Amino acid sequence: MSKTVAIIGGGIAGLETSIQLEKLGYDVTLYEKDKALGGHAGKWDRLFPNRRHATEVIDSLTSRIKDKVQINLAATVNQIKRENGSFLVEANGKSQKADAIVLTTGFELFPANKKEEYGYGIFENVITSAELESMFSSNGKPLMTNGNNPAKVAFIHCVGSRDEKVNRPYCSKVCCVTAVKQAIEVKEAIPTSDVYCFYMDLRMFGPGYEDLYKEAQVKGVNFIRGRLSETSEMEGGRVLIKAEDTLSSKPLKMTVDMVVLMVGMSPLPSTEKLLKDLEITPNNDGFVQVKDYHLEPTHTEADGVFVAGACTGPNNITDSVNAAHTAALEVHKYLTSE
Amino acid sequence: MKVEGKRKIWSDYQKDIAYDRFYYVRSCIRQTVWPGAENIYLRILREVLGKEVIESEHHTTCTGIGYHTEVVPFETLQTVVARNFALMQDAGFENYNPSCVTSFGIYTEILDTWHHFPEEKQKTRDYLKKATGREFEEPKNLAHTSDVIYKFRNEISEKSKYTLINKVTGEPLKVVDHIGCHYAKMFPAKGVGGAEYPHVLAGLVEAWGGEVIDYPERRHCCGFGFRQYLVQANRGYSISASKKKFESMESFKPDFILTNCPGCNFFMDRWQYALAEMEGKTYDENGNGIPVLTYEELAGLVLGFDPWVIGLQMHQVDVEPLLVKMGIDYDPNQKFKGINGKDLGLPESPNNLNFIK
Amino acid sequence: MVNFGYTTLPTHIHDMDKADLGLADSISFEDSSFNLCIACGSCTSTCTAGAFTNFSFRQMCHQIKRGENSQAIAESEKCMLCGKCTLACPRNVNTRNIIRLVRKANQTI
Amino acid sequence: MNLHAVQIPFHPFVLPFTIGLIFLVFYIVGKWIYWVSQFSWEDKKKIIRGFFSLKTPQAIWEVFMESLLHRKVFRRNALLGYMHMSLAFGWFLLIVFGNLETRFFTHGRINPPYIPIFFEFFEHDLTSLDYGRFFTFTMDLLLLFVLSGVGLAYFKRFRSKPLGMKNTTKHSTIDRLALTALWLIFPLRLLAESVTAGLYDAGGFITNSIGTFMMTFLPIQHFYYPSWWAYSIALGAFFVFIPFTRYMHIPTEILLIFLRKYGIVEKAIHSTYTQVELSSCSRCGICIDACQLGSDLGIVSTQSTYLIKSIRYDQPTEKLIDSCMACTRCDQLCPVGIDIASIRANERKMIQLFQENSYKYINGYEYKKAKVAYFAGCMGHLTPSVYKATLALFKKAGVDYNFIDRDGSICCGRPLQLAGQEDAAKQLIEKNIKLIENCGATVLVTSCPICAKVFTDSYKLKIPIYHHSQYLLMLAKEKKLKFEKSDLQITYHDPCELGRGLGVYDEPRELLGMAGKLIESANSRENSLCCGGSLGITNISHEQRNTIASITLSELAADKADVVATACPLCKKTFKSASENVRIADISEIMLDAVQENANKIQSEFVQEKEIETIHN
Repeated sequence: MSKTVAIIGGGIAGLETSIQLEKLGYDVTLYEKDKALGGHAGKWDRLFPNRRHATEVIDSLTSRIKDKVQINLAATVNQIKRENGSFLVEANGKSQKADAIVLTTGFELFPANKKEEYGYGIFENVITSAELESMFSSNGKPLMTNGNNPAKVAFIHCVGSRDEKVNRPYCSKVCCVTAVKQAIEVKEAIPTSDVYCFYMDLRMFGPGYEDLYKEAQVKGVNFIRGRLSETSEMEGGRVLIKAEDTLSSKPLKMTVDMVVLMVGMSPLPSTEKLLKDLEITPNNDGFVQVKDYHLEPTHTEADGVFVAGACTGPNNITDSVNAAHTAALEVHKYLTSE
Repeated sequence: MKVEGKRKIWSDYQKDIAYDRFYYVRSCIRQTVWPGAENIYLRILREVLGKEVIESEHHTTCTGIGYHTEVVPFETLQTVVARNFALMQDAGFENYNPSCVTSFGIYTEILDTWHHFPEEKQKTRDYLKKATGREFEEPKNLAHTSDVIYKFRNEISEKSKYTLINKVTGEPLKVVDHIGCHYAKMFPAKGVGGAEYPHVLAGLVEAWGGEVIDYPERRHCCGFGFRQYLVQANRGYSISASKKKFESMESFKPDFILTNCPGCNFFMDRWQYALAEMEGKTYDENGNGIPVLTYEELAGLVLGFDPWVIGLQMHQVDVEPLLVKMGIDYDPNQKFKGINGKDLGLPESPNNLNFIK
Repeated sequence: MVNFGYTTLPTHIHDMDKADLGLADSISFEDSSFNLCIACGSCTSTCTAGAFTNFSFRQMCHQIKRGENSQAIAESEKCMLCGKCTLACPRNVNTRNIIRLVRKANQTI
Repeated sequence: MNLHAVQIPFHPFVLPFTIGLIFLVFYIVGKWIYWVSQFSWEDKKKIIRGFFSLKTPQAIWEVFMESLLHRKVFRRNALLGYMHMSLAFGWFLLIVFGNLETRFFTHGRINPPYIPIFFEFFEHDLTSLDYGRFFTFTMDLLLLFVLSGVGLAYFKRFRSKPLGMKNTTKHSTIDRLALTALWLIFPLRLLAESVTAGLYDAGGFITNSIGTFMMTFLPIQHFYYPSWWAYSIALGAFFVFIPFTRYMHIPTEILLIFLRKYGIVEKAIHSTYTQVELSSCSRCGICIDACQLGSDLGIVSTQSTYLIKSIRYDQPTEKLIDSCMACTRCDQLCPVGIDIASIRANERKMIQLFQENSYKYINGYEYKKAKVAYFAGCMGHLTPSVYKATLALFKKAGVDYNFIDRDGSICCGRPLQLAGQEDAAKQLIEKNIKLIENCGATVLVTSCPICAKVFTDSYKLKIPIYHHSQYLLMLAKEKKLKFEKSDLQITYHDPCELGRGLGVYDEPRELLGMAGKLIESANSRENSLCCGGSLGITNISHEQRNTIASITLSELAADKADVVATACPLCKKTFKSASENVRIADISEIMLDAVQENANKIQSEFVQEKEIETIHN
């Protein structure tokens, strides 16, 4: 009888782990709390650094899933219990047995309204990077609430990252390059627009990222080194923003038509409950603590529970796919050594 | 300091320097300010080393200063340089030996241009032909006069009368070197030891018993900078650059500064006087200033030539303290006498810089 | 002294060998949050005084860290102690306390 | 002893007591005369006028209620109150009854003070006299009463919690010596009287039985003189200690009560009144428990009692002066009624850190013209949801308002005041008065209690000043705003500056009552806790502020309220930084959600938060 692996979360990491475990001959039960697979990436329009459509990646992943994977959509896992060396996973009132667990629960976008002085949820044209993506998906360009094209757009980096005031002291790592990508896209969609990025440091750590940054500079995106301190709403829903231009040591204010908050990655609250069930303590930032950061990055403290993707901390898609491969292999080793 | 590291770099930058038959080309500044130095160079080559060296009374400036101050166009520059090459050819020599670092830079730059853009060379041929009816060939070897001294440093050492050892303390003299910017910064491969750790002067000091001091602003410009100096209002930039160098070397208490560029030698020397007069500050302990020597002058001293024949009385910062340290026998009364014994008269005495009559 | 018609230029360099870092040391001893700045400028941009003058808390701290104490102390006087910057700082620098420490340094000078 | 003898009896053992008493009386009378003479002419007039008015009997009543019965301490904790009362009132009664007894038995003769105190020594057997049994019984009962207090005091040294105190004051050596003397007085009296009663088979129900019992196994005849000597020495020593210890509060508090009744208050700098207050502090330590720095952060050496002690005897350290959030909770709880906040504020003024012309750069700036002027203040600009909700309500009520500092304001000066920077604050206040007067408003409304406090206390504006909670309530009462009550459970957090600072407790509650069900937390109104964001303190870290905020929040939300309402932008920001799970909203946001005919609904942040949460779950 083949063994069963439960994968919690149908984002990039969950899909990739499913594919790999299925290839290794396991029965896979995939739980996804949303009505569709793909996670956050599925809701994204285009991906950095090469700006391919996110659907390409998601479609490629879903098409490779075969029938040995049982996909449960709109299925929120409420509880995981240990029973005689295996697990009982309870979702939507139904319990299913699993021999190993892979947590691929992902993250939540930082709730931008916690940064009250930025005016998200209060001022009309203050949006998040995720909302900008859906604007690109539906309109191909950003639109102000009054239906006009924004003539001036400001991207605010590090919203919910590197900020102890909202208990997010860590760097979310992907927002810098996302902002640069989106800035280019705004510039391309509305060539007459002025685009500004307010950054503290630009952390372009991956292949092609620095090129993207340079491309943005070439296309006329302006970069201002300073963190947004406060916003006010002006006539016509425009937004007055204030920052220090730290390179010239002067306060700077600017009225823009649209403010895009580059929300960081936050630990998902519902993951916390599962961690409690499995007796795994979260790390300092609230993400899943892996067993050994360098050598066992997909193990957890709990036997038989593996982890991949952004539930371990801010990740990009490549990181998630790599972790998913590793996790699948580790699950295989675990299940065959018994 | 990892000397092995420097030696590695020095070995990477070894240039080809001719052995004999030099076509000597004068420097505008050196022949005006340090005529004794030129004279002693020729005497060392001819009398001490037995080399054949000639010069032509028809050669002109390379127009480098005019070129760098954007007065002389590049085409003119090339043509003037080509004429000087033609003169050497007329004399039947192949080893071009300029005394000026600016000129050395100009020649190097033009030869490199011609190498990459042969059409420029062709153009220059046409211009020269049209203007003077002359033809020219590129020199077989281009070496600065300091390169030549460097090449024969060990021969000079063998024939030397004095060494760079303090006769009183027995310690090696501490020497700071200053290489002209245009010697190797533009074309590092054309300088002995490259641009970052040039060996052309350090090699002389080592060979003659002194100790080279690696001070932080060693690579910094002397402050000449053509345009900065030529306009009076801009001279603040020039003197500030020298000041930065003096401040940087001060704590090492150097016995003298050694230069290979006539302009640098001039500014390192004269700005010490100007700073002393403007700000009341000298960069040695006794108010004498730090003596500044060119490589020819130093070679002359080591070989036992009379300091006044070398022309050291032309220096603003008096060299007598150095002569004492080296144990050189000299006659103070001869300082301001001409070659024929005629009294040249005393220069005006500065207010703040010690002056030895 | 002789006037030749030109002067040497003032040095425009942080000479950290000669810089007086006593104030920086004493402030970071009294309140270690002084060291946590990441130079984002939130404080300056939200600053009530900064709207009227060139006062910059970030720059003031930086000046102290480079030993430019007299400039920093002169700047600090413009602060109204309103505390907005404390709320804006992502690194929880105890800004009001630092201003007080700088002002106190002024008293002892 | 012949009670009718003209000659007054004497024994040398009374000397320590008598000398101590004479010293003390001279000292206190001298000190009181000195203090009164030092008052300003203004205050002296108040004292003279007050003396011949109803205020004097009122003061006497207060002395009785507070100094003897310790009513305020009783309110805090019954056992603690009983301890203080039994000591003070019991001792007082012992003295009164002792004197009555002596006068009675000496037929009205005026006796030196030592006679009533040591009456049992001079007259061994009272029981045989008329009413003797009554007096001995009463005196024994009173002694028992006092001893029960002493017993509690012993107990409190080891375990203070049952007496309602988590922390007790750390006393100096001389205070400990005085305390020892005090603790010995009554047990020694019991011993002396019991020995006497045993030897002569006299005394009341306690002294007699203890004396008789001791006789069965002890040679108590040898204890007779030593016990009376010891009792006298303990008394004398205690009296001599009084001027140099915290026990000076016993006489000084009486003076303080009178002075306060006559209308004397703290000035802008330390005054003679301060001297009286300093000496009135009994170092009971109630302020230590009131202080959140102690209870939340474990900083238990900088509370008001220590500051007062330090000012009285030497120079307080900077740390002592600075370590206070200026929440004034201790002020409210001080049983002696010392104006601690003013004393600390004056102490902070000693170092002026800013120059005369620090803010000369504020020039030519203007606020917007307005009828009803709305002022957000510095902090208010960091909470746009608050001003947006407030202004939306104004709009609905048809108020002709303008947001006068929309483009930025200068600071109100209160933060500088709190830091003791009075001179600098004055500069800002003067500038701000002009700016506000120039906008021509008839009403000034602010949503920042910090601004409201200084506007009210120091601005002397000719127009009424309201906190937005007060103004919104007025609008509701004028029927310009109508709210729909829901079953939202709300706890209200009193901001320090609005509650204890301005006495505004009812209006926010009345207003919130129109929107939902109000739950009071354990510490509310005068006792409400500080959020931890206080501008009154600079020497605690953000982490420490978070700790305070979390504890305060957990208390506020303990009753399972749906939302914690606050009325101060700083409180709101502080709470939000400390907790992600508790919903925090300004009063204006809650009211906006509850407003009727909310057709053009401007979503407040509070609603947003709910929605976002639903999406994420």
